[in-house]
Amino acid sequence: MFSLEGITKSIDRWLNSTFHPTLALLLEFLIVGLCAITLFAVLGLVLVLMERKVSAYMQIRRGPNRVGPGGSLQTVADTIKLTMKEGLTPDGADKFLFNLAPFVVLTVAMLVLAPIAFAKGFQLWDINIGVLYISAVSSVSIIGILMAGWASNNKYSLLGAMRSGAQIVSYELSAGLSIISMVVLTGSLQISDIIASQQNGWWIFKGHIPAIIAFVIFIIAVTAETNRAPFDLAEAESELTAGFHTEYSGMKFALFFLAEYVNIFIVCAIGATLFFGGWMPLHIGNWTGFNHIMDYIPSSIWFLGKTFFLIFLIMWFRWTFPRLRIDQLLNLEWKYLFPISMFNLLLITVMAIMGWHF
Amino acid sequence: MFLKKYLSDIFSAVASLLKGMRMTGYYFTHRKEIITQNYPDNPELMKLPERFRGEVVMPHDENNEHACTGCTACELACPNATIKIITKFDISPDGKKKKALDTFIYHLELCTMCNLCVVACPTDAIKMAQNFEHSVFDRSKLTKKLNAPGSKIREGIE
Amino acid sequence: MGSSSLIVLLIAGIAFSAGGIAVARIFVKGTKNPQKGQPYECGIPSDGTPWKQFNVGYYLFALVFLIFDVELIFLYPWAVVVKDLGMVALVEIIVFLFILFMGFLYAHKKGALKWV
Amino acid sequence: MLKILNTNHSQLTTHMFEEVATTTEGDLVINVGPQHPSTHGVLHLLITLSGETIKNVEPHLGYIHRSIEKMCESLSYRQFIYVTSRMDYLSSHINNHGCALCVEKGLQIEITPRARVIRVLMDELTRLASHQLWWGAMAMDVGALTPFFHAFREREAINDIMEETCGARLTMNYIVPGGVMFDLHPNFQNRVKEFIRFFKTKIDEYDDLVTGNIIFQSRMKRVGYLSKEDAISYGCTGPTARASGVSCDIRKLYPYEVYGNLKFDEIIETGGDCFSRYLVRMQEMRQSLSIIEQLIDNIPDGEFQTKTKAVLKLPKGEFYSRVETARGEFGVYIISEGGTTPYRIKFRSPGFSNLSALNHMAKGHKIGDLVAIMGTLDLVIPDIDR
Amino acid sequence: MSASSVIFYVISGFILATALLAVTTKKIFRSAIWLLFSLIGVAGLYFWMQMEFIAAVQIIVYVGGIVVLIIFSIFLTQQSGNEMQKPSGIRTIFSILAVCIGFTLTYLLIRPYIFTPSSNTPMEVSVKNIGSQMLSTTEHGYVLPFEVVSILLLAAMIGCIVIAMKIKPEEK
Amino acid sequence: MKEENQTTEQATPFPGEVHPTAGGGIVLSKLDDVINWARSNSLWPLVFGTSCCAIEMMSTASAKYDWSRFGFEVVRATPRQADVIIIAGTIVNKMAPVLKRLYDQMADPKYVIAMGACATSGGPFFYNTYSVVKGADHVIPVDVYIAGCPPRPEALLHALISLQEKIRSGATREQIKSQV
Amino acid sequence: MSEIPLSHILLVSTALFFIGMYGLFTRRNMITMLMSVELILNSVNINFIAFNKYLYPDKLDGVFFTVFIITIAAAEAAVAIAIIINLYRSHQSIDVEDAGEMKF
Ligand code: SF4
Ligand code: SF4
Ligand code: SF4
Repeated sequence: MFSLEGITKSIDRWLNSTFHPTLALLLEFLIVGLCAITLFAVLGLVLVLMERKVSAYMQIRRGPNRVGPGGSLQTVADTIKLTMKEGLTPDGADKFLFNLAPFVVLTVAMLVLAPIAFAKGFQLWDINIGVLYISAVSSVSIIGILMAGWASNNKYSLLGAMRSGAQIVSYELSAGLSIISMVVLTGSLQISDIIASQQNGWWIFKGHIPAIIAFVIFIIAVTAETNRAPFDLAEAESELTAGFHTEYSGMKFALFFLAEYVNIFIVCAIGATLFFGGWMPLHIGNWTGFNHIMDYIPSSIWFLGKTFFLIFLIMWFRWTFPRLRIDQLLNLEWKYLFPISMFNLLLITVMAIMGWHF
Repeated sequence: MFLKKYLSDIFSAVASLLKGMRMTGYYFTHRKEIITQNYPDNPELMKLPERFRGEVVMPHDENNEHACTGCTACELACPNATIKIITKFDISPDGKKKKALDTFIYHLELCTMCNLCVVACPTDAIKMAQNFEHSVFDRSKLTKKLNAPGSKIREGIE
Repeated sequence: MGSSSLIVLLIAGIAFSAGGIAVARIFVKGTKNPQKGQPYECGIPSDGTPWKQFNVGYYLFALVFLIFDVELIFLYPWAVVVKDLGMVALVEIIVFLFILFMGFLYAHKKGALKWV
Repeated sequence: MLKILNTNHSQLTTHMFEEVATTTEGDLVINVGPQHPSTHGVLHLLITLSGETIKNVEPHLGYIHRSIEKMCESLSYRQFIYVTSRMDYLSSHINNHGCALCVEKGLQIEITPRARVIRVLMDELTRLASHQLWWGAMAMDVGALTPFFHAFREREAINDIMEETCGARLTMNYIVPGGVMFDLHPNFQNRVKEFIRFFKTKIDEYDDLVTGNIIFQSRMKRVGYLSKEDAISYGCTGPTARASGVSCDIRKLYPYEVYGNLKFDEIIETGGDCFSRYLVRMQEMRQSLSIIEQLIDNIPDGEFQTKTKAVLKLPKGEFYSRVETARGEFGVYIISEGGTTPYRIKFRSPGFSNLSALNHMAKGHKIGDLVAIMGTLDLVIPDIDR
Repeated sequence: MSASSVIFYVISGFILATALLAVTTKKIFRSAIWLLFSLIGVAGLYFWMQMEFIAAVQIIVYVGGIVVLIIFSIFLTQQSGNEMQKPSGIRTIFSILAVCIGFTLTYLLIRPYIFTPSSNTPMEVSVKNIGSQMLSTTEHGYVLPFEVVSILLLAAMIGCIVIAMKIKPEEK
Repeated sequence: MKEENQTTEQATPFPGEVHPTAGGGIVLSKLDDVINWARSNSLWPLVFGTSCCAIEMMSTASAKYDWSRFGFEVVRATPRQADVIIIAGTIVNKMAPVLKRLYDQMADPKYVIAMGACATSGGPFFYNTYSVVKGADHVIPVDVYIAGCPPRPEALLHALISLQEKIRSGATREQIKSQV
Repeated sequence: MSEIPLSHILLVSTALFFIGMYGLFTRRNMITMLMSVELILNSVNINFIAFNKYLYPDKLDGVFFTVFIITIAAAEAAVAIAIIINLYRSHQSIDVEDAGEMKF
């Protein structure tokens, strides 16, 4: 059976047997780095294409279909074009910070990849504070956005950056609270433990209604945190032209764009891990036969399937809803999401202590 | 009371959002609703109505004859001087001088397809054609001469 | 592969962005003109700089957020052990959250969470 | 009388002083437009912001001033009509209609019943198309992108019908003094009926997708309030005024063509906010549908054009006519010296007055609201600049 | 020198360099960004010491909270594009002197002291341990501070709101 | 009133003029092909509609014509990220500097399509008006002209396809004009 | 990490402390002074963690102290910024020299 774990193991073994240990380690690093970069690029390409196709079908049109078979090369063309486009820096900008901002945003997105379990045994670093690490590191990207907005020396950028600052900051709370309420159930922050705790069923099923509430709040909050519509105030087209990246062009803009999509992937991966069991196949209690059949589907497929389902959900939101206004957005968080998620946390705690979940 | 309103607010809000999502979800799953025409790919599907006004043409028959007398009625009718008619004097066989069309200059880049010239023409010498693929790289290519080289007026048209 | 993956990913991230930008730098020759470097503002010359004092309506949210953010970091260790400790932890956290919720209500009452 | 004038005047001046914004430290002056996705063309707004709150909006015009009024002075009475399609291009047909009415008034010609019905039918189709586009663009302004495409699907259906009969999709130039340019296409009746059937199902989808949406409603409600008095004093017309409770439908008040014999309602809402304006337009679509339904089976036979002279000459005098476009009252005022071209033409365009209320409405709101308000005003800038 | 110590020196250098930039840069926004990097560097140092929890807390609170708040307040109170006025020369000199003397003194104090690394079996710094000790009511438990912190936070929040909203009504 | 012919022949280069050549001779021609292919298939237009033609441009974006099939649907509101300006509508004297500025602010490579009679030559406003620019190419260099008032959405698609071909061939603006 | 002696870490934290002090001395702007204070607090945190790690690895008290210091730093920053903003509103300046009389 196809398994990523086996492949990594065999590569590791081969490297260690052929080379000097230090060299082998370095080579391993190199391979990991290259893989991460490739993953990034591929994710960007696939997600952008997916977004365009999804939007097209919802809008009763066809979407890209002329570049490559079925339009599959559309995003490749876009990427090459963006790379080959002049990346300008406005004269009045704070040049250093202006050019630093895309680095920050992209590097942060890259760092968050570390603890994500892509498949059984395929994880870069099973850090013991897993989800906390992710919510910590991803909060750095807001600084990149503020930096970009301020350094551009453009009023639209500044407004967009400020909006996105307030927004990301606020929604971190309810995202954090819904993560915590799942942690109450799992009893661990470590990604592998979280997945292992869903051996006999995913939390969204095991956790009754509170888990579903937590999931809804989570998905709303991460939509807001990734600056996606209906919370895309930071780049609200019809208000602020392009928001904080108004002045960015070419590759620098592409990096923002890419980071946005990778961030979506990451938050959806976290959602899939917390609520849908990551790479864990669909197991129901002790129906061993059924569970066995499910095990035949490779774990990476499970993981990607769940993640892409969540991504699709977020895209669905985007192509359906109007955008909120900034005060409504903050209202939603402070009046509804935050108190509800606090209350929900207590509910889940009681449930966990009483052992009312399956 | 407050709680009840709070909760019912949330439920009605979520319900309205789900309604919208059902709509887009319906279109997402029903490919037959797609109405895209695929313009350059299947030209046979593209039927333009016969009245569509794409450009002014001067029909010529198989003898390379047109019906324009050079009366300049169209030139006068045109609101933005798209048409310039240059006339000449033909010597008819019986020796009489007769005004005739020399060149019918048509500035496609100025034309607004308003149909006034066609209405004004007493002899129906010009009509609107359906061709719309007018993109060019050089704007001077849009200035056209409508009467074919060597063409002359059809017999019997006054 | 442990914590060294952080370093690898850090370098990969920087290399990726730097590589992309460098390619554009090297191969693409843009033209220069005096208007290109000016800020874009819908095609009208920008008047004044955005780098001046600016009324941020959101800073109160940020203040309140900071407090709750700190609260969150106490919740993480709590959440991990709550199942083992049982009722004690529940009581403790109810007290904790209750006190903070008071603050939240106060902020609400004072209108700090309203848009200014 | 004098007293009333005086008080009014003083009110006006204090009002005007209020309008003058005081820019203080911490305010940001931003240009929105002329090239901006939400200005629907080339409106230039100079916005003074305090944080995100709008302190003042100053519209700057002239970015699409094409001097159409001046141009009309050198065009003949037949020719000038077509230029007016380029003013409010979304209701180009109704514009042409207004001009033709004015010319016919001057010429004192009666047009045939068939032509009247055809004109009204086309007017209402245009109004539908215009409102559909407004609906899509409005939804796009507040951030929902899908409605735009759904609106254009229906609009394309209307465009196809138009194209079949008039020969063009947007700037039809179908009305000529004395009637219409061509007779109806034989397919016209069937296709319109089919369209009505199709659109009736779709307009309910509009409600599902946008009207009922909680986000949309909260973006619209209590935003951009315009009181009845203000609507009158700013000279607003059309859906903008009707949403504030002003009855101003020219079709009802000064019926032209066959509107007097038709059964339809003037939609009046009293909310005065963006959502009322939205609702007025949504209901107007249904009203237009009912007008079309009433007429489509009762198109009288006969000539579609009265014979007119080849060169039209209006007698010396002044002529005014008005029609109800999708945006409000459109007036045409012609001064003739008796020649073949007008001496002076003045258009009263609905957009101009509606735009003047923008500052009043937008003050104190957020940028996002400004976009929503402009969306519900349904501005067409060339109509304002001319 | 092993890779680990190289990393330590790199991180330390990064922290000190960015901290130095943070206190000397003329543009206040840049100064905040340098501070941010310095704080991230400290978080990196915690990672290096395998105190992942503390590192994450550092990032969440400092980077996600305090620096953002500082940036907001910069926008609110500064002409963020202007350069800050330079401190007077004498002041700079005296500050440098004072700082150098202070540093040397402390250095001299630290240097002779010999730290004996403990040989006790180390306790794993996992969140679980932290949590159970934090919530335990025994002698080494931190449940009292834990509850007191909530009161502190409450006080801070009320304080903030009272202070920050004080002038609001007059302004309008 | 015949000056429009002289100005089109005018050879003075515009300050922002670009030649869509990639690599500047460093890269191999094969790579050049790839780059031109990418550029041609990823033309992101700038939101620039001034009047009636803009409605037809919107129609082109709409479901029936759907320019996303070619990858044009990523309409950018800021010139920094756009590749092509579709001048949809009349350019009047007051708008001309704005158009120039927007064009100048675009990142290279950049292309221009003049849509409709107005942008091509002033169209209905060629005579009798005092305020209309007689063709956008008096302000910025134009690559493709579309006649029509307004052109059908298909006509705009046709123009975009022509522009794609032009970019793919890698020829400069002058070369294309002198060919054909 | 074992080959780095504890004194090196202490050195780093001392240096950080004095950099913060330098900022505190030279800056006249309240926000920058607040930033310097944050640096100082951080240097303290480093010490706590290092001591905990090197000298008392069987205990967690250093960790707790750090967490509480971070908490207090956050509360302090929030209050300080509220004060700064308030001060700015009344004085239009946040220079410490201008804020001599803090009588509220
Ligand atoms: S269609 Fe109109 S603009 Fe074109 S040539 Fe005829 S009259 Fe002139
Ligand atoms: S085309 Fe018709 S109107 Fe024009 S000159 Fe010829 S005959 Fe006369
Ligand atoms: S070409 Fe015609 S449709 Fe286009 S902008 Fe000009 S007048 Fe309007």
